[in-house]
Amino acid sequence: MHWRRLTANRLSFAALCALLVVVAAALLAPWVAPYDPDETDAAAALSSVSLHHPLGTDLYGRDQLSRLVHAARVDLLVALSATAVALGLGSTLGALAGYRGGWVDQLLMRAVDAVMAFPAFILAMGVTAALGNSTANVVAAIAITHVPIYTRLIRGEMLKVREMEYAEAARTVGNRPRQIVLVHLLPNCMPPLVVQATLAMGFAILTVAALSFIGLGIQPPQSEWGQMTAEGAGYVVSGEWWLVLFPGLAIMATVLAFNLIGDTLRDVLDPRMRGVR
Amino acid sequence: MGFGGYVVRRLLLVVPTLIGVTIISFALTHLLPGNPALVKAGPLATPEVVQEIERSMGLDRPLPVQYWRYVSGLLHGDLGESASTGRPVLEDFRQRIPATLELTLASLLVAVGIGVPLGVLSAVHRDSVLDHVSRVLGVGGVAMPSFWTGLLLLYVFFYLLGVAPPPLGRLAADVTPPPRLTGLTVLDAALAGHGGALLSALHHLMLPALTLGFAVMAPLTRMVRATMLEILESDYVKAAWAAGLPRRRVVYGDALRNALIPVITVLGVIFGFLMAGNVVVEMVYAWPGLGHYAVTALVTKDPGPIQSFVLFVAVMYVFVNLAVDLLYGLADPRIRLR
Amino acid sequence: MTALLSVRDLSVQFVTDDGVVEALDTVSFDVRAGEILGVVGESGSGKSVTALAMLRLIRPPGHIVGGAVRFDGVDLLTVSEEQMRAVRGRSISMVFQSPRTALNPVLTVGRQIARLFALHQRASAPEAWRRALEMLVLVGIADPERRARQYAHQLSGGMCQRVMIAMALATAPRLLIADEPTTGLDVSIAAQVLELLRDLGRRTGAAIVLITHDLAVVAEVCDRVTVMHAGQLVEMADVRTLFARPLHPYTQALVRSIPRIDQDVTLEPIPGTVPSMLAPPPGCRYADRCPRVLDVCRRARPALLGAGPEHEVACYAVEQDVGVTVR
Amino acid sequence: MSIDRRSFLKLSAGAAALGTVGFRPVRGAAQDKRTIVVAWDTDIDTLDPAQFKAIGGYVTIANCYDPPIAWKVQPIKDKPGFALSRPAEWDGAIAESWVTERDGATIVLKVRKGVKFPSGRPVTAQAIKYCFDRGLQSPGYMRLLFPSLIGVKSSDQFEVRDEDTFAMRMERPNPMAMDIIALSNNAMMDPDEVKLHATQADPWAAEWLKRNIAGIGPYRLVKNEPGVEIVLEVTNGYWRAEPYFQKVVLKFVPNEADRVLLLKRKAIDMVVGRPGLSPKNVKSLEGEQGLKIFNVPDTTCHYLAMNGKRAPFNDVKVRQAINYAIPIQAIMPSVLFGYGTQMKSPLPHLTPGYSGNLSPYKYDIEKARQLMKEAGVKTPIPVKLAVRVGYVTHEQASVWLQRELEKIGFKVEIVKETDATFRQVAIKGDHELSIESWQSWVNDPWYHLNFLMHSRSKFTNASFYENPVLDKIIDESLAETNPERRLGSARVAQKILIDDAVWGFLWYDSWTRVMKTDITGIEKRWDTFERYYAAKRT
Repeated sequence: MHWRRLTANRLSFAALCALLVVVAAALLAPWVAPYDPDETDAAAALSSVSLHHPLGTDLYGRDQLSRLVHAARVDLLVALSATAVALGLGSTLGALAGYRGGWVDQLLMRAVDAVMAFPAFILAMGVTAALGNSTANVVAAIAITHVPIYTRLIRGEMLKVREMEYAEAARTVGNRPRQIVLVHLLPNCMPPLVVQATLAMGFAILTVAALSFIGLGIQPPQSEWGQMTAEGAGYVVSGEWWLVLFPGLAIMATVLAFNLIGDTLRDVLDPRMRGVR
Repeated sequence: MGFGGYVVRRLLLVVPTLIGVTIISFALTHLLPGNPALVKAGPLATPEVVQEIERSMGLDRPLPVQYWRYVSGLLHGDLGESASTGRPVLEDFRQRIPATLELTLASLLVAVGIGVPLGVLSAVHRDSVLDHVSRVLGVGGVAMPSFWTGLLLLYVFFYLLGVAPPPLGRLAADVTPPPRLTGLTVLDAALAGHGGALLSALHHLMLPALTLGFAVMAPLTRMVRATMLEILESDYVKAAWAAGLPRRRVVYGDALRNALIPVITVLGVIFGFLMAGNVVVEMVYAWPGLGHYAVTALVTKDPGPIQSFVLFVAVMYVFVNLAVDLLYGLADPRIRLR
Repeated sequence: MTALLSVRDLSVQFVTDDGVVEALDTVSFDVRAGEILGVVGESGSGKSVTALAMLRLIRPPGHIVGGAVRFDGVDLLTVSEEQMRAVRGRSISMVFQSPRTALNPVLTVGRQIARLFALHQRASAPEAWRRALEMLVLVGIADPERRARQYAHQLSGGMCQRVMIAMALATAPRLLIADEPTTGLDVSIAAQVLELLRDLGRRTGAAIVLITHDLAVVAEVCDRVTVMHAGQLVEMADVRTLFARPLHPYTQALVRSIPRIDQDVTLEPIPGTVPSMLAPPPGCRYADRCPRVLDVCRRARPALLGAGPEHEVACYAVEQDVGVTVR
Repeated sequence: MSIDRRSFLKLSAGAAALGTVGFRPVRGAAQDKRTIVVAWDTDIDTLDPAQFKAIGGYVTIANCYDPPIAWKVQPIKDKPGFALSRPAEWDGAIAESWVTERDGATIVLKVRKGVKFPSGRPVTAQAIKYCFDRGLQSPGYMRLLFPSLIGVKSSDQFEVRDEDTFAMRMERPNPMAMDIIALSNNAMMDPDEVKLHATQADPWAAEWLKRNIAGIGPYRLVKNEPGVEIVLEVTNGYWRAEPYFQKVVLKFVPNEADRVLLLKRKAIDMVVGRPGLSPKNVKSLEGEQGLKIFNVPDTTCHYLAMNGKRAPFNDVKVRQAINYAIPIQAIMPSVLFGYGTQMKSPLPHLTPGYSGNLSPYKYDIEKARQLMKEAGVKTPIPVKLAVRVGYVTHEQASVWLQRELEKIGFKVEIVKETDATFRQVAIKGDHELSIESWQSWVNDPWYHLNFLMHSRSKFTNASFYENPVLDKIIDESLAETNPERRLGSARVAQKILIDDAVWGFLWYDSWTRVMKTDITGIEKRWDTFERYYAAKRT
């Protein structure tokens, strides 16, 4: 029933298709891309959109379409792994805090407050600068800023669920704490988690783009949308509009898709909202 | 326990967070590769000179000692020195905070001025064209990297149409700045009655505030829409309507008043987005605020400004959230008169 | 005796993602001046929808798809919103089920009453405040000056309900609709509220439509009763007749399920649950649960026919054994 | 407070309108002609003449302090309104004239009559001595240059002969001496003014001089708001005629795209700084109506430093292979867009003694592979190529290099480092490959090679090249006064360095400034810092 609801709304259906296209492009990059993304060609440098190069070429004569497709892989990988790390770490911490309570809860919550005290991007900026901007560090930087969101979310759900009788009943039947958490509590926390993760994916891609703009993005030759947009932005003034337009659109479409799907998922999965439908 | 107790408790809670924040900001800059002493000494300095500077900066002492030196320095307003401007960081902050504050407030005004009505109207006219457009617009706003929107707006309004001013800071070159009272040029100009300066300040604020405001509008619009939807279904709205109050007064009076209260909470989150967006928007519009100052410090690995900027943002964020909680308490009688 | 308000073939539908919910199916009844009419049925039988429809408070995705609500000779379903506003809260007003959530949390109780006087009777602010305090006294709230300046969360459930009643009766309406006014309250407070309603009804001459699922409340307070099942009106009679000689199988089942102190009767729960009104089958919606179901019951909807003085019922089985007269 | 819908909409519409109202554009027309507005992306970090500093500091000093002697500039034939320094040509500044004794080992300066410091005190020989002493003793650049380059080790080599005669005694005659004296670091300060602010811990008032100017020059610093702008105004009572521009406004514009937009809209007169505009943007502004480009070759060398101390770069065959793999034919057009000259020798092509025909290297991937095979190095060789953040041309060149080096067996990772980190890692010798750049203020082959190729120059010999034969040639030639011998041995040194492939040859960039057509009188001196004294608006 959720599936139908998800596709019923025209907007979220379009978003779903957009996302599928991006994911497909990322997975099948080598076969979809017409050229080798790193193939330089001085003669074809900075040539505009043409049949030969549907999205034009950059300063080194590299085909933008191929780079865009390969970059999709990097961006999705970064977003996915950052969210996965944040989700994993955040949930375990949240579950621990929620379930254990007492000083463990207090300690974790104060740490979370401290990290949450920094606007996400500012912290990511600091961490990337400190650790250097290799791909792994960028993922770590984004993950760190997202951990608190999941920790609080899971802790909140955990406290709510723990109070419910059935958790009590499960405990009396003799299930071990970890077993209770996995079997009984986590499935219940699934809806908000999925919604939050989807929205976070979009946010992660934006953060990488912003980091690239201030020079802390992912290292060349790894092409990444944010970096391509940041570099392309400089060429708008000198007339090469295609260098910034297409990567910018790619970011916007993907982040838009993640946000819209996140929104619809929230409507679909969150019972409270369903009534209002 | 009353409202006073609530305030005191919230204040006490802030202390551990602030300590955590100083630890994180200290750790961050300590991890920075590159030796700040060398930056100070310059490329051709001999190793002895570098050591001498390291000792004077206390970089050779154990970490806890350095942390304590750093914190006690903070309490005395010693935020270290900036390598790029050669001035104490505190002086740079005092010069630049008003610029960032003015941009942040203007963007907040834009976000609230456009975001709230959009949220309300799309709730009232649920699933109408307006509802879908505002949703896509809001989500689109968040989805577009702000440097992209910034450059786009600049390219169109400044370069093509010539309607917007050149990205040269906060005032036109030929306008004498008003006497500096608050540091917020718009306010100072208004207070000093400088018509020309006020117009120029607003004109320069136009694009940056739009870019930043637009980027943070989505969470606000979505929150207002969700709350408004919920309230429109509530019993007291039905009761007010049943009691004969005109539909419009019910929606834009009773319902809206109640919907605006939770909006206050989202302002805390939005402040975070604004501080983050500041960095990028200031770069694009050459806005002499803290954002750009921090990025230059990051690029030149200058610990003083980075530590202070990250700390400043965190402290502001903590106090803004505190202010938001208190404001929320004041606005909602259910909390005020526990 | 002309009816104060007469509802004819009122039908309401809700358009949802999963299909059309037929919440009301051609409901007809009259409300006479000064009487207390009970509307009873299990939850989800459309009682509240009827109340809201009478005041035209149905909002999308709900729509009033048919019928008429005649008041003072005028069909309220066709008048303009302005005219409707002159009726709501002045001639017909409503009291809701959960008192605390039906009061605006950010306005003081006093102001919420006072503004009705300002709205409906152009009273000045001090005049409106004074009359609000009067109403608080009328509904039995002590120390009105202090209470008026307080907010809903500072009052008890019972007191909130009294404030609601004060608001409803502020402009001396001729009809008061009370949607489950006592459900949220504990027994002793509920009794006081019902007593207050009946007393104010008698004093102001206002007719009261009391919506409840509690037959005991109906027996004690109402003059006449209509029984609703799954959006259909199945039986209507004065209260004594209904309890003495219930004709419709559903009403009989309802009456049998009342715990009696004077007799030891075995309680029989009504089989099955209230059917979903999502694209319901034609005919009588009690068919699946009715012991006396006939083929015709499933095909067509039984009309509401007279089965005695002050007694109407919509049931083919009853038609056969009692020979009802067509009104 | 319940507001009905119409007023509510008005309120919100009002707020929105505030944001997008189309004010009458406040054009720059109101700017008066005698003010020049330029844009760059640097702040003043320090104004102490002796210290190393950012471009912002150097340019401000160059316009606010007069040195004893300045580089003479000659108008350029085919570029009306522009002027350029020629090797070994100087003008008098604070010193009216100069003579040499002991055939060049001593330089005597005659102080110009009637020149006064802003405080009104006259400029005397004692003042000149104080400034040179300060340069020699306070921590900074001159403390290194005086002893290592022209053999001035103690302050008593600076003599005050009388009120207005100052002499500098060197151990041996040195052709670089005059250029050293002309450096903007030797800014003439008012000693009494400086002593006012000296303290026990800071004898040379370094702290005060960081933010203040104590000398005499065509302009004085009236406003320094980091991140906003620097404003210079003309000094009254200057010993030369008043400059055309009464006011110089140096606007801080961090984003290069903005600087291009400002030029296109003529909102500013010129873009300056290092590099101010990347070649790509300069190219896109060619032929732009209302703008003109002043482009003249410069002596800044951009090269691929190969760390001779680390395998496999200690093998000359590998270094030669890399030189054959450099895609210079692609880099020149698509990175420099013609605003630069291909590098054919470690010496800049404008430096006396340059020989451009010694280098055999050109793009020949097969020869490169052949050399790599001869070197017998096991491939793939993982290597890091370090590049500095903000050096647009270096970042772009590194991508081209990466592509080609991977064809001859390297696995290249491009590492972007900030200035500070880059310099620190380089000095520690941890760079394998890095794109370096160097600008010799003194346009002399041996000044250049001493810093870049001599084994003792730990900090600036980026390839850690150690060749005792070359060291000896440099040491001998540093003080060589006979021009033929001096330039002859330069050819020998270049031959050694080219055959040893110490550098991966890239390019010498050119000094380019884009400005409005009505700006003229722009001069380019050896230190590349703009002096606005001679600039005019026609």
